[in-house]
Amino acid sequence: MNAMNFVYGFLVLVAVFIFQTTLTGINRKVTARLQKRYGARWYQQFLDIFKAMRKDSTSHGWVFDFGVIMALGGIMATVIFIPVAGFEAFPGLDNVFVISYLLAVGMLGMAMSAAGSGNPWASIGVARALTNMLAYDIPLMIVIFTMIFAFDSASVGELAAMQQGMGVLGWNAVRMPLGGIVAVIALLGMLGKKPFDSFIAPAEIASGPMVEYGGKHLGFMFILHEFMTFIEVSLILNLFFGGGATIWEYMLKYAVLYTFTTIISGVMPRFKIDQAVKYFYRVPLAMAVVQGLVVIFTGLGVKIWF
Amino acid sequence: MSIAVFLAILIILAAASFFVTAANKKAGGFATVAVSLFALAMVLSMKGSVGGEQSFMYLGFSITTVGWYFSVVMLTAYSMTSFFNPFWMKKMIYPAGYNFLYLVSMAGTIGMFFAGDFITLFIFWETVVWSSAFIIQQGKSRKASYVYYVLSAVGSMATLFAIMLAYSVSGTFVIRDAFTGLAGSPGTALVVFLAFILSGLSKMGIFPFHVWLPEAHGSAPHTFSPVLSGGLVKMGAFIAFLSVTAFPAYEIFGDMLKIMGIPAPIYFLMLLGALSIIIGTLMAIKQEDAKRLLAYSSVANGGYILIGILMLDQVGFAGGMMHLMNHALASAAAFLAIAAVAYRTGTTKMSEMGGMIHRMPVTYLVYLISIISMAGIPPMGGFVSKWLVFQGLADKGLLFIAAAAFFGSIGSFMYVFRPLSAVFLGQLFTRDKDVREVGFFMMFPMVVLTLLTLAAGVFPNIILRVVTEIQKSAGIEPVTLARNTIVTTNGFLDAFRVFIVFGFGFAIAFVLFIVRRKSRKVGLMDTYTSAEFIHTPELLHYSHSFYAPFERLYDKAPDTMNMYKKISAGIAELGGLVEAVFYGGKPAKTIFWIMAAGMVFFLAGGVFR
Amino acid sequence: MNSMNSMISDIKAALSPLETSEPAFRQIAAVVKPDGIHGALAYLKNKGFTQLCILTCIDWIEDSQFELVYILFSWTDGIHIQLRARIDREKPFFTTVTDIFPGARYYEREVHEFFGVEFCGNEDLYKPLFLELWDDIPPLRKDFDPQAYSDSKFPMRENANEFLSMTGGGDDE
Amino acid sequence: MNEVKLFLGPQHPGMHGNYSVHMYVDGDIINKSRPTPGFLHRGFEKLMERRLWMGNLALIPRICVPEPDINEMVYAMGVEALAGIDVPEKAHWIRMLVLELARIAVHTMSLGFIGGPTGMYTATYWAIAQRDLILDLFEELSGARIYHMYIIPGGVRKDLPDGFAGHVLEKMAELETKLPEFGELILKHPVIHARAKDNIMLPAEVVWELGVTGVGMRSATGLANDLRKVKPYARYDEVEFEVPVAVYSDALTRLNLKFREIYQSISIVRQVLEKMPADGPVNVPVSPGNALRWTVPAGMVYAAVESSRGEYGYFIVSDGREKPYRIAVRGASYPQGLLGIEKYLKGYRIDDASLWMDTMGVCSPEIDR
Amino acid sequence: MVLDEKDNRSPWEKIGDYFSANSVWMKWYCTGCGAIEMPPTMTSRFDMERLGMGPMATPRQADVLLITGYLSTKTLRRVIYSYEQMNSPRYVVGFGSCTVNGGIYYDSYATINRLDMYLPVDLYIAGCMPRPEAIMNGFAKLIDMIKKGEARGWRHYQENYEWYKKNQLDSLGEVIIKDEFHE
Repeated sequence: MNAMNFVYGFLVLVAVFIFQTTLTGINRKVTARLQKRYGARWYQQFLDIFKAMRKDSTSHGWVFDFGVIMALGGIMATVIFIPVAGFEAFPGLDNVFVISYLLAVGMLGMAMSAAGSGNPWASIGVARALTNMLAYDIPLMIVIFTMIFAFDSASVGELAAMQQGMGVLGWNAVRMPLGGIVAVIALLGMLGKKPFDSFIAPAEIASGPMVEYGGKHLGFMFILHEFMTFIEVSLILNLFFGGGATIWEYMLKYAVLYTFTTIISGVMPRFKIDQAVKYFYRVPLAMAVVQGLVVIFTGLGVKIWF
Repeated sequence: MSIAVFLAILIILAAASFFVTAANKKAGGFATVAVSLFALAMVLSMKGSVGGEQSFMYLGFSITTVGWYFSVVMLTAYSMTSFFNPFWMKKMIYPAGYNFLYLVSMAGTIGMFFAGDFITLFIFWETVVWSSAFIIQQGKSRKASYVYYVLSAVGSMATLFAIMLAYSVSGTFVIRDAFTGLAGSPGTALVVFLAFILSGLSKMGIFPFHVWLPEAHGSAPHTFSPVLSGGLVKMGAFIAFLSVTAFPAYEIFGDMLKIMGIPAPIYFLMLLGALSIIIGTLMAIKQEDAKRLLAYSSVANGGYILIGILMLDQVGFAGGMMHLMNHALASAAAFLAIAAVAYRTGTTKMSEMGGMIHRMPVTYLVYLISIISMAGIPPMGGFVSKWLVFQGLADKGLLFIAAAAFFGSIGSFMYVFRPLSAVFLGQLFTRDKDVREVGFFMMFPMVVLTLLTLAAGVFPNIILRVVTEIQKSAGIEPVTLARNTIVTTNGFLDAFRVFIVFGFGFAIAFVLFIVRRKSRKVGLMDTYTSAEFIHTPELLHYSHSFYAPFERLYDKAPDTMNMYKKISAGIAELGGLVEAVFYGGKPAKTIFWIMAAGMVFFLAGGVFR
Repeated sequence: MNSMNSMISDIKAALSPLETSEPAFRQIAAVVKPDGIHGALAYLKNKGFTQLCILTCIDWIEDSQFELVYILFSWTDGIHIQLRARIDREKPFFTTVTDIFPGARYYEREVHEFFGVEFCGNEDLYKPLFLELWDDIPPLRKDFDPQAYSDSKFPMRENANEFLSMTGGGDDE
Repeated sequence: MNEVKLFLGPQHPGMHGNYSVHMYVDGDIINKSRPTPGFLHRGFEKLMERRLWMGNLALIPRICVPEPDINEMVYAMGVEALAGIDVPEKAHWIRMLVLELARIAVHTMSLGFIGGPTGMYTATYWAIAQRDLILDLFEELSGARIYHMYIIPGGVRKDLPDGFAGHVLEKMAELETKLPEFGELILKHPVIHARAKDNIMLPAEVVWELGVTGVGMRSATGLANDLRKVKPYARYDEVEFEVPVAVYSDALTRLNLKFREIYQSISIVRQVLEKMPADGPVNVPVSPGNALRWTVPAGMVYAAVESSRGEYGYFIVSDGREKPYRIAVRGASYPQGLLGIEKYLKGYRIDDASLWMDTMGVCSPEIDR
Repeated sequence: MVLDEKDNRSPWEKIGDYFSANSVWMKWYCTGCGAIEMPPTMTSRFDMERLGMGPMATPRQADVLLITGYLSTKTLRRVIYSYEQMNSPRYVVGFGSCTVNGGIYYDSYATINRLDMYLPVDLYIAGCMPRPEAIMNGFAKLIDMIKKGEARGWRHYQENYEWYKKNQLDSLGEVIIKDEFHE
């Protein structure tokens, strides 16, 4: 660990921000086309973020500020750990548990700050967000657990590298088809895309945790959202779709996967939070367990594979 | 100093503290601080004499690393909590008795951890149970004490049974010898194993013995709950440790049915651990009282510790042993924080307060860091130990247990966040407008525990080195430690670097935050209310039924306590029936009729033969 | 469906109204004494007039009377009935009909707010409904002049230039 | 505190219109709810007493914003009844045309607005755009998109423009091709079913207790209680249409009913265009002389029409002068919007509050006036 | 504010104004009947998002407060409260004649007559109600004004706070209703 690592880390952050924000802008256009309209400019998301950063803001006490900083800090640290097409700013720290739990720092920070605003809508939103997390994480973690057991590695980068070289057949989403489906459904939940976006439902709880954010706080939330999206999509991409051998392949696959979730979400209303939990614990959980048993006991897809 | 002398001194000091308290309550409280700190210092200094065997009269002691480790955990909880004692004396019914029992139970735990034979173990075990039962009784409800005592008694009886059974086979009370003597008779061994670990399970609050934890923790005096959760529960872990190491469970059950390479009895116990994780998590989510919530979280964390210890391997075992320490630190700190809030507001009901962060910021930070650790989020200690447990599970492919572990881990975000949001964040109630932060003397132990939690997360190898020694003494391969790194088969973890990168991210965010214009401060009530007006902060604080939609999914599920109640009601009913038959009306008449019936039966038998 | 004529004769027989008329297609108007309203409503409800369309009030200031109007509708017959009764304007007290038509509750609150008629038995009557911090006589009374109220409270725009000079919104080059 | 006080509105994305519901919530269950109307209170009933009979035409459409034409119709009907005049035959048919187009527009919009509470924004986008095409027809007819002031006492303002019938038929045909898409997207969507099915119930007893009319009544009681059938006005007795009914009123049923009513309205529009007399006057003066000096004979009359939400009525009192003496407005959503919220919103979850407001058809401007 | 004020913004402010101009979020508040033309403006036919505008749930997040028509006193209290919760720079757009001079409700006892007595209006959009085209046009104008730094109503409000407050209290009695249980 030397200064170069930090420089790389910083560059990763900048690059990820530009890439993901552009992609979000493009996805807003995709959604717009789905809704039969032109939609915003492709760089609209940048404008929104910078505008928010520019505005004055209101603060409800130090924890409101501190939570925001902690959230963005935790999320940015997580981004630095994500291996992108074999590149890691800090090699060897891409353990899947580290990533998924470091992600929770950001969520905790955001939850703390939102609840610190003293707004009941925000608290309800946080309660729903945490419940949502409990819903999607269990099936996903079971599949990831199976994968770690099968490939004897918990390193995201290594797991991604193992899938390369066989083309599509090497992808874990193909080797473990049920797991792949679970992962994509869980990705919808992770990203807070419909139908699993009840924690920000504007018509119910007036955008939930975001309710009191304005100005730079809101800007932070937007940046955080971009980074969080990157982490979550990257995690699924690396673990189930083979990451990317080159950066271009990675970006292309990433864009396709992310746009796919956007399109799905475009034609979905939202579940109530308990319906989301029920859904996750019925279909994807069963699929994940079946997948886990198949892999652990028969080795089909891992040991038995072409 | 020999253990016996040390314990004798402690008992004498405990008696002394009784009289000091009787003279001056506050001084008595400070006496417990002094004595427990002295005990901690003594035990810490004992590290060098590991390996010694001592005996005193019929008591046998052996100084082991594991005993030392457990003692340190226990005494940290005791000594740190004792800082609260002076301030709570006026709220106690029998302050002198409390201080006396507090120190006696402490001495008892030390004696138990260093016990060399079963007799010593059992005596000190009972000392702790009795003294703590009397302390719990000084809290909110008597019932808690009953429940605690009954379940402890179940454990004690089982232990006694196991000891006697082992003695009958192997003819010795020395722990290791008594157990190894069982190797020849697996049937007896299984019974001994299960009976012996039963006391550990009941103490740790593993399902289905978890019912006493919320009762006892929830209603024990606020100053004793941290000890209960941070310390006494870990006695169960000690028993579990003995059951799998001193009792070579893996070897004795080696011929039995194996599930994923784990002998069936142990797998069954692991399943119990997994169940307690799930039940503890689900129950913690729906508690309305902060202390009960933390108590259920102890149930869940007990599950992790049990699973870790039972794995008895390189990684998972280390995780379990380390989690014991981390949970003790975090849980004691969290209970202390709640106690501090209760000290100022007089309640632990979450829906009765809010916004304490604006009055007690240090307490808030203490609670925050302890829950981060409890939820297993980096960079705190709890993360490292849970990571180790997960790695161990992934190594073995224990899918269902892992699923429960994940559930407990994510679920813990939910329940630990709840007091954070309800007690510390949100609207500050009108009643609590003038509350102040607790004084330095109460803040000190909380801050120390917090720093230790942080240190355990950033430099986990300090604790893990001790754990490797324990692993070596237990005869298993120790977890591989590099300078800052923990290496497992599936990958490695450099907690320090994770911490540094986290700090790096935080620094960037912080810089980004302060370069932008300073934000306008507004009051808590100046918040989005759909543009309507409201002036009552109590009505704008969301804290009751926090996870209502989720809770509703399982509120019909059967409750273990109700099950016990039903059983006890059934037994009482049966007793009532017997009583009604024999003692209803005139007993003489009943006896006459029974005899008459017997005669008739006898005669009839004679006739029709 | 009962015919209009039979309905009118029924009403005449049962309610002994002061006056009946047929103001529009399939519509009957009946004026009763104030104390006859409850009986009439109960009777009509039994006859199939299950729906209270509206409860309102007219301020006959020249007669110093309020006229309460209950309009009922029968979905089976397709007939509207106006049931009207006059009460004293100086002592505007009446009894609630929420026991017969629970839906009247908010209509009564409204009439109280706009006319000052008090309906005994309606518990929420004194809570403001549409108006907030109202500081004048009930606004729908005929002697209330909204123009004067508006002029006294809400300033009018005097000329266009003032707006331009004040907010700078007018420079449109 | 076990309860938290939450506000649905006035400034809340879950509330269409300017209306507020104060909710006392435990967890996510509404324990107590209180409607707070009056944010849109403009004192219409007072203002109408101060305007001429003709001048009121500018005021009345603004009472109910989403569906203004019923106001014009009901006002015209009342004044005509008081004045005792007969409307020319063609005016009746044109009025029906306008009313049914308005019904289609408002039902389409309310189908689309289901996207708000449930998060199905695509439906909103599609449906609102579809409704806009009908507003184009209105614009062609009257020159205005929302407030047409087209139906006047004595008839309609002017005859249909040339080629209007063709445009209407075109738009109807297009709408018919689009409607199945909405059906797929909204009414058959499994997640919408999860949200709306067996939820937000409106039992028949409640209908009778509150006096709910319109779709709510028809969906709960199974009776074809539609004023167009029960007490036909204009020439509704001369066209053929069905009134969709149901006996189990959950949110989904009510949506379905609205959806089926759109088809019925399209069929009515077609019949109207077919049966409408080709020529003839479209209006007659209410009273002799300049429209600004109209007087209406003294009398009291209640006029009601079937709006998209139920019975919508005016009680008009004239003392024989140039201005009305008193006009009282019965908003169609008055029963469910006030007493309904107070008594029957409680027990539902905050997730459903917005959907409750939406599918019960609470329209704030007509409650507040 | 003076009409011919020189453009003395710093370059940073100009950049900031560029961002503000191109991303104007409106607050989701239907204050009056003009709100019925907002859905068409927002949705597929007129597609407001092309201008970078979109609805936002709460005042903290929003930039522009649309007063879509007449304001009853009851609503005006909420509007002022909610305007004060917004973060600067914030803009107010008045829709229709009702906000200019009361419109057809000039003699109503419940509605105010001119909005700019109570809140600093940056832009009025004429019409009763303004058509979506007019609204879009008005927004384009607003964007232009923000870009040029002319939409300074919020600053005017800060500077003349006493004057606005006095007007508000004169007409409304009290802005923040003390009686919270008036339901």
